[in-house]
Amino acid sequence: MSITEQRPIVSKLEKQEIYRLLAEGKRVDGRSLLQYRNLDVQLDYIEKAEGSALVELGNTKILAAVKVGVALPFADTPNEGILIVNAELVPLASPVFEPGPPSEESISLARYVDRSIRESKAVDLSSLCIIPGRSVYSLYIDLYILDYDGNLIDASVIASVNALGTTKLPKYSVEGQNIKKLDEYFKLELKDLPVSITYAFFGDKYLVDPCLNEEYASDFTISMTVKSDDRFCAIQKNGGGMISPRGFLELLDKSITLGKELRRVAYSKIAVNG
Amino acid sequence: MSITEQRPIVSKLEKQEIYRLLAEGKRVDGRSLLQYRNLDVQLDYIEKAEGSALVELGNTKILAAVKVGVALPFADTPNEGILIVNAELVPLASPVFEPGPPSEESISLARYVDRSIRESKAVDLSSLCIIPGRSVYSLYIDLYILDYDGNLIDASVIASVNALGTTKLPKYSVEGQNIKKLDEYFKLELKDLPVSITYAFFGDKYLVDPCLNEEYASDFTISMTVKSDDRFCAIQKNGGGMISPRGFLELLDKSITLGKELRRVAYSKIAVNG
Amino acid sequence: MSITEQRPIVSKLEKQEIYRLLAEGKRVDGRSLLQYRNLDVQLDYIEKAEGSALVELGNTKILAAVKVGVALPFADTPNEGILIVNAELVPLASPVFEPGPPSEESISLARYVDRSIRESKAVDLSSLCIIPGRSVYSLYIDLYILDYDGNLIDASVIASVNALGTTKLPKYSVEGQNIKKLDEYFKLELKDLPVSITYAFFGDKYLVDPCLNEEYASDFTISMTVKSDDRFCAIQKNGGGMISPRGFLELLDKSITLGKELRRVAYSKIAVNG
Amino acid sequence: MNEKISLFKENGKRIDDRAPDELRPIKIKVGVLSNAQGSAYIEQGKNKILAAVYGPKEALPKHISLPDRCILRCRYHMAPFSTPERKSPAPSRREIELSMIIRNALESLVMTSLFPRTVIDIFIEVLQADGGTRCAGLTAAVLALADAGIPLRGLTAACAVGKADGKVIVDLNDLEDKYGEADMPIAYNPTLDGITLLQMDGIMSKEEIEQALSLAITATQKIHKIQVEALKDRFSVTKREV
Amino acid sequence: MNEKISLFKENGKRIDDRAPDELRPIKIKVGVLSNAQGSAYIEQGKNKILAAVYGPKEALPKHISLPDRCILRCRYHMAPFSTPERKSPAPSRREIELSMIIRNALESLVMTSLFPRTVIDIFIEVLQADGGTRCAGLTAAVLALADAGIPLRGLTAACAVGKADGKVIVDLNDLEDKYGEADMPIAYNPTLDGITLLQMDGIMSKEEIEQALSLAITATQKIHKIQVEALKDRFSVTKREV
Amino acid sequence: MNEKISLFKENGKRIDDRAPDELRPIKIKVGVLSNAQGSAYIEQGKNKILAAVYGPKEALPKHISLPDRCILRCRYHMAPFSTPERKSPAPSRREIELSMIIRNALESLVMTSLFPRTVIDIFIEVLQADGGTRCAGLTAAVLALADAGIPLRGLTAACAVGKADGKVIVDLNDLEDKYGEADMPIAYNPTLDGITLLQMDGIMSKEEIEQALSLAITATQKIHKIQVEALKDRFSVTKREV
Repeated sequence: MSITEQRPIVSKLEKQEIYRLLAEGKRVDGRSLLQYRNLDVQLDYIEKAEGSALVELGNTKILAAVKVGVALPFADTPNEGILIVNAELVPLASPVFEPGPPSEESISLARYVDRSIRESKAVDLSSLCIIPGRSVYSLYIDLYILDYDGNLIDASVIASVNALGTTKLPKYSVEGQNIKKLDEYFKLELKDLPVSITYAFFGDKYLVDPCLNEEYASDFTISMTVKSDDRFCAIQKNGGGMISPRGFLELLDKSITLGKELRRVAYSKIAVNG
Repeated sequence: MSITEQRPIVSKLEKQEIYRLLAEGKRVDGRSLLQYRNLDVQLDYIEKAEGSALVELGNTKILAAVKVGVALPFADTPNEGILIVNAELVPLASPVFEPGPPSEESISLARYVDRSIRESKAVDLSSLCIIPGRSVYSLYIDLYILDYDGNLIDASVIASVNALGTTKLPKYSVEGQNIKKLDEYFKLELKDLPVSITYAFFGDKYLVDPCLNEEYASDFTISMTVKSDDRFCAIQKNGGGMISPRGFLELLDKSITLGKELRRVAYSKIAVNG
Repeated sequence: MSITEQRPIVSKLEKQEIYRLLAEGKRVDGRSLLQYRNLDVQLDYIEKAEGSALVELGNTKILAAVKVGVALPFADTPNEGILIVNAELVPLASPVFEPGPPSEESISLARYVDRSIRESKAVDLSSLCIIPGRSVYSLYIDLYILDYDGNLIDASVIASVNALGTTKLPKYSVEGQNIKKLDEYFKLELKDLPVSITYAFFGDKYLVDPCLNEEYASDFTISMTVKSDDRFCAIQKNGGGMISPRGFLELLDKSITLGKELRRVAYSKIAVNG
Repeated sequence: MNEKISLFKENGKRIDDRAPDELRPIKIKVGVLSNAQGSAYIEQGKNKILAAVYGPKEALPKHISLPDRCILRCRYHMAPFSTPERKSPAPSRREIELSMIIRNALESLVMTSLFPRTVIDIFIEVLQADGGTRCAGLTAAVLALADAGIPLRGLTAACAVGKADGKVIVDLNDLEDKYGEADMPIAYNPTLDGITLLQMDGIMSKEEIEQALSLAITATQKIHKIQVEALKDRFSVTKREV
Repeated sequence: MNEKISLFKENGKRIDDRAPDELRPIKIKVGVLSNAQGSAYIEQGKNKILAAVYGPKEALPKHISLPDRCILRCRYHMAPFSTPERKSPAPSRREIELSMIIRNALESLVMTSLFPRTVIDIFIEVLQADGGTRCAGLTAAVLALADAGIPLRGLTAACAVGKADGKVIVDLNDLEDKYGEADMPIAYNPTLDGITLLQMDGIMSKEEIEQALSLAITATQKIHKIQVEALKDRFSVTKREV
Repeated sequence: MNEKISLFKENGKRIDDRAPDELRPIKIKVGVLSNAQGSAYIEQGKNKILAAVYGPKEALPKHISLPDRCILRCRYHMAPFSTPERKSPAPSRREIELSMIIRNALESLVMTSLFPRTVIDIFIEVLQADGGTRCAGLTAAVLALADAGIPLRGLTAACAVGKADGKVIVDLNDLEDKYGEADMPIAYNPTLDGITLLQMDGIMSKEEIEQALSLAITATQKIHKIQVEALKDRFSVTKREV
């Protein structure tokens, strides 16, 4: 059962302040409406994982790591590698995260990131086949939210793509139906650099990259993932409220522009091929 | 832990009324004591399942569907197909059904239906073997309670048998130890048409096919499944209270008589062989 | 989440009495500080298990049974049998045990017993290989706590080792990569007879083999498992409080002495080889 | 996945003979269950979906309640036999996400402030799935709410739009969902001119999204009319019964 | 399953040398655990079963309590080592059903209205299983209740009857349960002439059921006597201890 | 397991070039998270571990609270990517045991009687594991408690000692843990001269345990100094910020 969430109360004063500033095109932390917070990316944070990145977007801090394995392919895609995204909202990150099985928030976050990567074809899954129908690479992307100050979606997409961009896969030699792990590695090629742009709405006003208080005070958010070719590969409205069709269409152009900019900043440390 | 159930309170007045009428051999909905409610059977309700039936017994509405698969047989029955019965008391059917893992009621219901089908040998499991010890058909009967107005057991047996009676199985060709699905189907043969007769007891009085209020007001129920040859293949007393040995024996003849009648009405739409 | 336990309140009077007696070197049940309760061992209590023992240590009653199976070995130990220890604190043993998944107490108990057996090499796992990398014996030791009056650890180690000492394994003949169960059995050889000695601490005083009230009244316990050659193979402090390094070292000699004695009493009914 | 399957015929029709902007046949019936306060049944193509509403009722345990409005609980669930392969009845990650997405779409529709400290339960059971189940389920759930007499801000209808074989299409069936290029489920409230549910996966350009959105609005307006008819039927039946 | 195994010897005796109407050896001891308010241990054939009772005690959380009587909680559980193959300790569907069936049989036995708002916990642990565990477990649970000093409407004893190789038999062992034609567990209270537990699976005609029921009543009356003896033993031991 | 791997080089150094009594490089930072009341990060060898503290706060539901002191809740958890093979995020039996063992070590450190009826939550997340994680995690958790301003009876530092290739060593790395003869994690509070956590597995003689304990006390005293420095750094940073 999905149940109406009980948001921590943002003090009336704080909320009023957010709205008052918004009316003037300003924000509590001094940013402009369409400005992202400071972004810091640290690659290969977990040396023992095949790929990893620690991303800080303001005070939001997310660690993404990629574990590579070998698995049986799914029956309907015998020639494709397996990609799984999992997100853990660990309780040390926030008083609202609780230990236990994945919450609907963490499931929805993981599934959005999964779609952003899978649909953008950032990873060419057909290049991850070792023996068709029998042995393929499996990439497990684990997102670990370490500090929570809003906009998990955009930060998670950035962390995941950076982690993939650092991923090295072991080579295998094939002998008949058996494979043997070699002591050589190859770099995973990224075919696209998707970025997600998240808007928080307050009545008919909106801003990007909401911090936690802005998220709590907002009516709803809309996230859009843009590919390198300016096409879209994932969109999701989260939370109640409604948006007019015209209001929605307006975001498409904005997202293309903001996406270009964010992509440049977010992926400056990883190379792209393909 | 099984825990004393908290039955929704049937108003004192309603309960008194049930007892008062019972003393006169009457019931709240005008039926006689040994009369079933109106029964409606709709076959092949779920076109995408291999077999299905929607059964309405008064306001009780149950959908049974059969999914056919191929599985490894159990180690101790290498030549037999697999039959599994599952019952879902979905929360849209009643305010007393809750989402979550199967309750003891749903488990007990599924197990009673399983016994009724398995012990009556309505399905010849040995005819469902493709390669002994390796590949057998698996029949998954899912019972979906959609509207709950008492007597789930009898309605579930009827729904399951009707669903089985409409079931078509894909043919497989065997090549050595491998099988290949063909584009041909064959009809599952039913070897018996078991029906369950459920009695609700009020002191030393009883009636059949209790509606929900009668069920709540009663001391306990007894269900008996009768085969086409008038022998019994499943019996179960549900709920507290006690019955005298003589009182119990009295039910056997009644069940044989009622069973004949119900079988005729319940299975008029499916053919029987064997 | 591990959470500060809510110990049943030992009445103030009882606690005072335990401390008062302790100051005089005495105990509530008349034992001396380093004296174990009466120990009774009954072998082969569960005829249908491959090995079993019922142990009573005062009012603490524990049944250990060994089930033998054949399994795939773990990938990193292809030539070794599998040993698994599980402990059930069944609710009939105590009002503080609840039905449900294993509690941290039962997990910690099972893991301590596992370490005591595994590290002492009482069972030579490499003798339990049938076909390397393919078929090995699996020994499942289930500990069933039937009555709970303190010191589960020592009683569980004694019950497990006795159960192993009675264990008979079916022989298998190997034909290529397949095995066939024969109607012959062989006795599991024990290579060591580990015993655990548990101390309960009250300030700087301590006693061995605490009964339940002593356990509840104590600050913490320390358990030490001693091998037949007087070396240690498992130690664990349980509960809050702290012990001085000197206080801890003092226990080592005591455990060696007490261990010899307890080993003699505890394992008098099973033979040892190797 | 995404192997080359042609989703359009030579005559420009889709595999089930529809035009790109053509809805599948829709059949809706309101008030189909006896225990639920409100209920509705929808068939859209081969989709068969039931929705039921219980409440408003006291929210228990109390700590889940809100002092100023009622809360919603929503479960979107697929029957084990609703899909080609039998589905475990335990909720999948997808079902958990869709339960949330549908609840979100209903939050602004229900006049929640009329019923403080209460809860409304919304159950959607997919009996047979044929693409677009979250949208058809939402369309039915809105009617179940109306049937339960819960005050709503208009009616919301939902429909997926998307892209297949390079063409923008409406109301994707199972195959178009699986083998097409994009799927964009949308819920739209014509009374308030508001989109309450919006997801997209697959690849679409800005222009394609604009075109798809326009198709979606037309489609949901059509479904909205069918919703109104179904409510009228329910109402007239009640009258007849009285 | 049901492969042809002969369950009768040439001399008309069953595979364990019993006559068709002969019980297995039964050993019962009451008051075997130190922590439980009441307890009993039963051996019937190779069955080894413990039962324990805690309560009546305050029912928590309060919403499970009843204002006019005490509620029962019952767990029938099999030890992992009780069966030929190791059984997972998590409760199986069978154990969940039997916990309910046994609780149902005890509901009318306990004078529940004496203890409103309380709960009585009944735990049955099957240490070794040899056919007929639900009946032997219930026989022991009744004694554990008596041992706990809980007022009962008489004693209930339970025993399975059934059919093997075409003959109606009493107190089925493991093999007769597995390879026989029918199994009918029955609990009977001779004081009240009432059947409190009754299940059947397998195939029996009306006449066979009549015959089996008659065997069951005789058998449970015998077990009832053993129950009474076991209670007396417990009582006299207590006296001796005093 | 325990196959012959040499853990010492010919020059008497360990495989990572340390002397038997030499700690791995340790880096500690206090106050690294923005939401937690207190937090700390530790690197010890390749271990990377975060600890965070929330509370004291009201203990809910009330029945878990204690009238005379605060209770502790502790979760030791390993990230799925922290180990060579991906680990399921569900807590393993090992993690459940270590959560308890670490909580036990903190019970006597926190002045719990100052905060009756409250709860303090302690979270330890192992981001990368390299042997000795429970000790390093505890070392960090103590600092997170101090960072949260919770009154403590001194600081506790923890370190494993053990035996490899017949030699007693300190601060075992992953390989020494896996292929060595014994592992003995110890937490020691030098202020109170008290051991608060002590486990051992593997085989050691009495003399070896004595020697190992002596190494552990020296090691934890060194770590204690690093803890104090880290707290000073945190304090001076705060001052600078003010």
